[in-house]
Amino acid sequence: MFELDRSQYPQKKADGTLDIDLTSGKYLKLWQGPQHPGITGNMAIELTVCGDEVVDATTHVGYLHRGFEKLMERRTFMQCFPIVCRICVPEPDFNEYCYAAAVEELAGLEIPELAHWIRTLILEMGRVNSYLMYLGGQAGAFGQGVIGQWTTYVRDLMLDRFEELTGARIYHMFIIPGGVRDNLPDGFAGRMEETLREIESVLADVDRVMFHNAVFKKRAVGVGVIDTAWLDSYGITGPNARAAGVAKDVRKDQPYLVYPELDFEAVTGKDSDIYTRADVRRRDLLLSLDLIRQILAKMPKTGAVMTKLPNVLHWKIPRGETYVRGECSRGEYGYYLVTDGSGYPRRVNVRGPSYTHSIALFERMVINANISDVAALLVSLHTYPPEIER
Amino acid sequence: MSISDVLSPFTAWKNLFRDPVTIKDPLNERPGAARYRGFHKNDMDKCIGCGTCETICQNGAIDMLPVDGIPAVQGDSGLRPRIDYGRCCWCALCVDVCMTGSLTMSNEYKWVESDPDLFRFTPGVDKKYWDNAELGYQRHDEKHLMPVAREEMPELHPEARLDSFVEIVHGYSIAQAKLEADRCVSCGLCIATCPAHMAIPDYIKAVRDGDYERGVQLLYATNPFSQVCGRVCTHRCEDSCAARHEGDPIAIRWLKRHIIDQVPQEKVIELIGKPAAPTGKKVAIIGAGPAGLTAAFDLARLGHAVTVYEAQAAGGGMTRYGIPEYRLPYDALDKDIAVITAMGVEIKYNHRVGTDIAMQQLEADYDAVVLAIGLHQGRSTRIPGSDHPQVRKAVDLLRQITAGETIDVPKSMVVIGGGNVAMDIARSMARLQMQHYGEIRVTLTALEDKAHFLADPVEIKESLEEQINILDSRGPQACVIDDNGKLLGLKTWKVLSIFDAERRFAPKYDPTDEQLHEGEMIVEAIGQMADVSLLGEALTEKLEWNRGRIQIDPNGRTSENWLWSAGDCVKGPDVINAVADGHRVATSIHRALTPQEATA
Amino acid sequence: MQQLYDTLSQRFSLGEFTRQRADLAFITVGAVRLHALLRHLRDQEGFTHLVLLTAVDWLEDGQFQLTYLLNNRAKCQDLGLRVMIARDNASMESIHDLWAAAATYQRELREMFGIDFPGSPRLMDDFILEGWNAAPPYRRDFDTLEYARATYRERPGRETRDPAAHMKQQLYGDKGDV
Amino acid sequence: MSEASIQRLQSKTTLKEILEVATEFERTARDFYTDLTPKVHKSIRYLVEELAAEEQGHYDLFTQMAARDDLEQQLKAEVERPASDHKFSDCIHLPDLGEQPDDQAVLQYALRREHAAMEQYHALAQGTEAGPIHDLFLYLANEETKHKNELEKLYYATVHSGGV
Amino acid sequence: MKEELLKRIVKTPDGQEIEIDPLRDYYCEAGPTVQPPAYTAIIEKLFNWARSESLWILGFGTGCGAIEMRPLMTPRFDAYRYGIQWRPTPRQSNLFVISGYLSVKTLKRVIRSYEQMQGPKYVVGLGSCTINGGMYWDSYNTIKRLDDYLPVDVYIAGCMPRPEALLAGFEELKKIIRAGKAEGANQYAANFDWYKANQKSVIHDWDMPDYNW
Repeated sequence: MFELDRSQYPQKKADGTLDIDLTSGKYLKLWQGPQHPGITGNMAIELTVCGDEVVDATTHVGYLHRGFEKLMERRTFMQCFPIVCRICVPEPDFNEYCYAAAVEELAGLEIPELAHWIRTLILEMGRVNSYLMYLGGQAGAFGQGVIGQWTTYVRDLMLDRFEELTGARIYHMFIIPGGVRDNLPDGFAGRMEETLREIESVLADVDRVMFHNAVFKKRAVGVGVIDTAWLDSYGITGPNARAAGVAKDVRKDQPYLVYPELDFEAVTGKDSDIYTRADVRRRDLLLSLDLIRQILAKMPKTGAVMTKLPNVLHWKIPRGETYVRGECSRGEYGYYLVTDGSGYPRRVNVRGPSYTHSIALFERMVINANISDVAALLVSLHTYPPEIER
Repeated sequence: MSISDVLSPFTAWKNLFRDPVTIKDPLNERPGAARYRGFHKNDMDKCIGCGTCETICQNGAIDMLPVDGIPAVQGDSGLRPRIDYGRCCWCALCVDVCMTGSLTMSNEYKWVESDPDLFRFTPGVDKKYWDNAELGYQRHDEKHLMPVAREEMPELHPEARLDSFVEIVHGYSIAQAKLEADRCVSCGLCIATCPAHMAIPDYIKAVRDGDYERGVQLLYATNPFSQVCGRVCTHRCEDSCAARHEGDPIAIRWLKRHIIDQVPQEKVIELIGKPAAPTGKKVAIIGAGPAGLTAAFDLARLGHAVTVYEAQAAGGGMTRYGIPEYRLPYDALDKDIAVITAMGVEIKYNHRVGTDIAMQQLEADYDAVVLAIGLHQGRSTRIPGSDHPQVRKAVDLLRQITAGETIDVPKSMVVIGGGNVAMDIARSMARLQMQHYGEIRVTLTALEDKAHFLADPVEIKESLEEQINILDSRGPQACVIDDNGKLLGLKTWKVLSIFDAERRFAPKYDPTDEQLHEGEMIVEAIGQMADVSLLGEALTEKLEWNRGRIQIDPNGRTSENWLWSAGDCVKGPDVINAVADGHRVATSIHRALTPQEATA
Repeated sequence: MQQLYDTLSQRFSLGEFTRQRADLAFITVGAVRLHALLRHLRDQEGFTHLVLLTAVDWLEDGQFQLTYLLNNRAKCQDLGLRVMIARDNASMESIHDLWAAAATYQRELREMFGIDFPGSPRLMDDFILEGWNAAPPYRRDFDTLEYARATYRERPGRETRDPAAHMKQQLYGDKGDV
Repeated sequence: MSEASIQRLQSKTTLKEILEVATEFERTARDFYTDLTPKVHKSIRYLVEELAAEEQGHYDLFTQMAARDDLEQQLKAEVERPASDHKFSDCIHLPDLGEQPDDQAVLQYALRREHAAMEQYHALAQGTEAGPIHDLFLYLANEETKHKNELEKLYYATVHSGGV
Repeated sequence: MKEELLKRIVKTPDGQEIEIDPLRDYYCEAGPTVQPPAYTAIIEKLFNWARSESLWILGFGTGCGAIEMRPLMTPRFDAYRYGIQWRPTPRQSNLFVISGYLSVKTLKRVIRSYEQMQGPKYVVGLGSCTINGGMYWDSYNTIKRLDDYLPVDVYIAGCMPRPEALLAGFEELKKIIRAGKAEGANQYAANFDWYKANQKSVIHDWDMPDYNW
């Protein structure tokens, strides 16, 4: 249903520009964003369309660029801790984890076991939130506003759990180099269980109203197929890859934190279309709910949550470099950290999965799509602009 | 796709029968969670204005500013943090790093203004509606962003030091010193407390950086007695240390010693550099103690010809003749003095002014004279029997020990006094007893109760380790002598209270609680005074006096314009104070000796 | 990983080997044969996934370090290749023909570090920045605070005091200097 | 006040006579200190001078008091003898001041004197009915107490200065 | 300047060739003007009441704070009951919520969107970043003071402010509007040159007309 063959369409020249005459009257330039309801976050796509069919697309990013990687070079290792979470708004905790883990690795710090558990818990809670947002967005891209109303509500319940645990709703700033800031509050597991049940009940509704919905199926099945041959070329990871049948999940393959002690399998799909990707995420979300239960059941209840830190005001880390990754809701999230023996990072590079997904991959797969599917396609890749440009 | 896919979405209609999830009054119904990181609070009673919050704030959101009604005092800069909510990100690192725990966060989060300039406030000073909020972010107990415990100093074991005058404290290794220096937050509150205003945070940074040569330069910029002060300074700076509020203060004294331990003496002399070109002016200094020699060092560096007259056979004053070797080895002291003499200072030992050379002679021969004679005369309690020959004064005994004179070591003895000098003599005599008899029988009695001893707590701890029998709250009544004129011991009464209701010293005794502390010797270590007999009658009459001491102006100059006085004899006993005083008179003398146009 | 290094060093001249973790190592390689090495790693050694491509500015050495981080999806191993190139007129062979996604990384490096990758698609187009007219911002010699102060206005009314200096002024500043 | 003076005071029964003796005490004390001044080292002359001034002040008070006719009735009242406490100055033994007394000796003497005076005035205040005389003795007792406290502090600071 | 903004000859579908100058031909050149209040106070009061009860927010998530808009607009916080709703286009909006930091690139779009909104229009600044640069105070790519570039009616402290804080901010804005003090659009018109100069001092590739309504 979706043509992959571009031979009959305009070709790109070696320099990447399109070999067409825009003044021929046959083509139209169409911008979506940055101020546009059909765009995910503050970014823009510049479409060249022929009729209602896209012949070329360029992703424009940088609207959210704050220069984190530069700013971190003039902040001490501890001062970087509060700013990293701002790199990805909907799922900030991966930044905190990857940064902390990279610093701990290069500084040679061992963190207490309880902190490992709490970190894992937070990352899974964040994943739940991220997927809930995605589901609302994916349905919304097809005009199904009600799903977003439901998922935003239950996401807010999870934010309440975040707030009582970390002291903030959005930017938790809880996974600190050296551990986490505190243990769980009293009665947390019980309240979490209620929240999980509420989410499950909403997900059951979502399943009926979104996934078993003729309209959604019509629009999503067979649309936006990612060819498995692209996986490496475009650096595709996470649910986008797993929906293509590739059982790659960092949590399983290169386990970190306490994932080796949890019982789960990577969620995969077969058809690699919008529907499958949505379904993989829905099932991955259910997995996260299960993992949260496992964590709360298995984790130690007491113990230290922070290791002893040197004086952070003049904390120096010997020269070295490392890369720390984790499986976030959108794929592989990683921090490349280089230290030079001073009190400041020499270089931090943040590898967000949206970087490849929303630029190279999106520009490739949107070709031949209908204008009306563009928003859904973009949402189906589950990208967050701030992690692209940082 | 099936017919169920068409029908299934209609199940959403069941929500028609659900209660809405909407929060009725979101503005009032939703307080922040117990841990919520809301708006800041600051406990004015706890805050010491160290500015560590400002240092850690990665947003540059915090300014340290003076506040009406909060003056700068020792250990509190008087500044308070003002937070710019046009910068803050509510990360609470400022709360985590706060040295006193004064800064916290409430769980309030609503603040709306039309004027953006209003978002700057000083928590705890500018009244806000959340000041009394009970909930909000607190630092987790175990989470300090720096180590709170002091790096332990390796020391001679008590068993090993009972009969030995070997220095107790070994000094930090480089690794230990780095760890200890790492704890410093460089707030600089200590500088004001140090009488010499040494650049403490800077030299601690030099330890962190391993840059000991810079460290030595920093030390010598304000203090030529680093070996001495690195060992026996009263280190009141550590009482002002921000780290003491939630842990141990930084071991400032030990770090100073560590720096000077790392650099060989020749290097030290090289680092200080050569003195200025000779000015042709001559200065005489009476007394080669810390005050005199500091003044001598400064003046020599400025190019003046300095001669120091010292009655004893070696320099250092009370630091040599008062402080036992196990606290301050003589070779450490010699190193400090050698650096000073390397600057061209001439010290005439065994020259007692007033005996070997008259004051008038000095006045005639020199452009300026500094009187830095210290407090070398011991005070007596003057209780009955205190004139017995076996009732001795601590300073005299200590001087004899240093000079290597033979002392008739008593098998048992009693010390009167609760200060460091009392501890010094008790511990020195205990060592001699151990050497001579293999057992220690020293009793120390003091008016004060243990909590109010004037001695350093470490001294008390170590004395107890060294088997000194310390009896507190005992008021001496008489030295008991038998009919044959033999000293039996000291009779004391119990001190009931030491201060009156107005916290004034006014001890009350209980005469029914009387004890006799047996001792062949009694040593009085209650206080010292200056021996000003060297001045002669004429000069004594000429000089202005102020409540028992020679009157000096703020720069140490006496009423006679050729004579300055410095150190313990005018300021009371304290090494670092003496050093500070030495600098002060040196500056004053230099200004007096230098033609006005040159200083302008 | 050591084994891999030994195998590779038979075919390529390799520099320093750093084993960071059991599943992560870095190897310094020369710029000239990098492309061939990457192709070999991708096609023969199973390092099919380009995790990231970024640069580190070693200003004091006059060099940029390019880091190519590859992942072997089957063996779950990561290999970072460090390539040192001269900082002046920095230029490097493009690898967009090996990984299409590399073009995006190379656009970013061109914009943020000023490193040229001749032949890389849309290299000169604005990527993240727009209308940028100063030095490439990720270079170490670009001072972001200075630039921000010169370009944007801060809200006035801020001032601060150093505790030690304030105490000196309040408690002992003038004494001894009378 | 010496032991002899206290006995003199005890033997009197009317306030008027007591007041006369007290005036005499203050005068002799003042003279004692004034005579002492040139004998002591210059450095501690301030101490002796201050003590003399203190006594002079009290002497002046008594002299004024005795000159007032409105006190006649009260001055005829009888008084009791005071009890002793165990304050610091009890334990400072009276020294032989000798030819050139030092600061410690002067302080010890002064403390002893102030203490005795304080006790005496306290007792006198207790023994008199409310009125100007009562107030005077209270005032004096208070003065001597304050002075004694100051002297004790000074004594501690001077003699026990070697604490460090 | 981008190619499509340059003056050029284009061929119309019927084969005619015409010259176009996009920046002149596609936009109106007239600048903004100060709108006086209604002719009687009572009518102006009524207008202000109506305006305050229909705050229509432009759906442009310029920064972090946008993430709290969704909870606000969904059942739990349900801002609709306060007369507050999202609109997808500037033409239908009268409230611009600047949700935190603004990169220079976004500032350009923000100015365009703001100028396209119908007056009277209001601006709410969310969080530290709009007040004094926030945690990006030393970033080369974000503006530090929103009020240099747009007239701001209300600031809400926080990083980021919670939905409840936003609601409190909107309530405050309503009060200001009802009091007739929300004069941002007129302020913008009155000080147009000042705002324009500030905007152009940071937007280096100014490739749009000075006023984009």
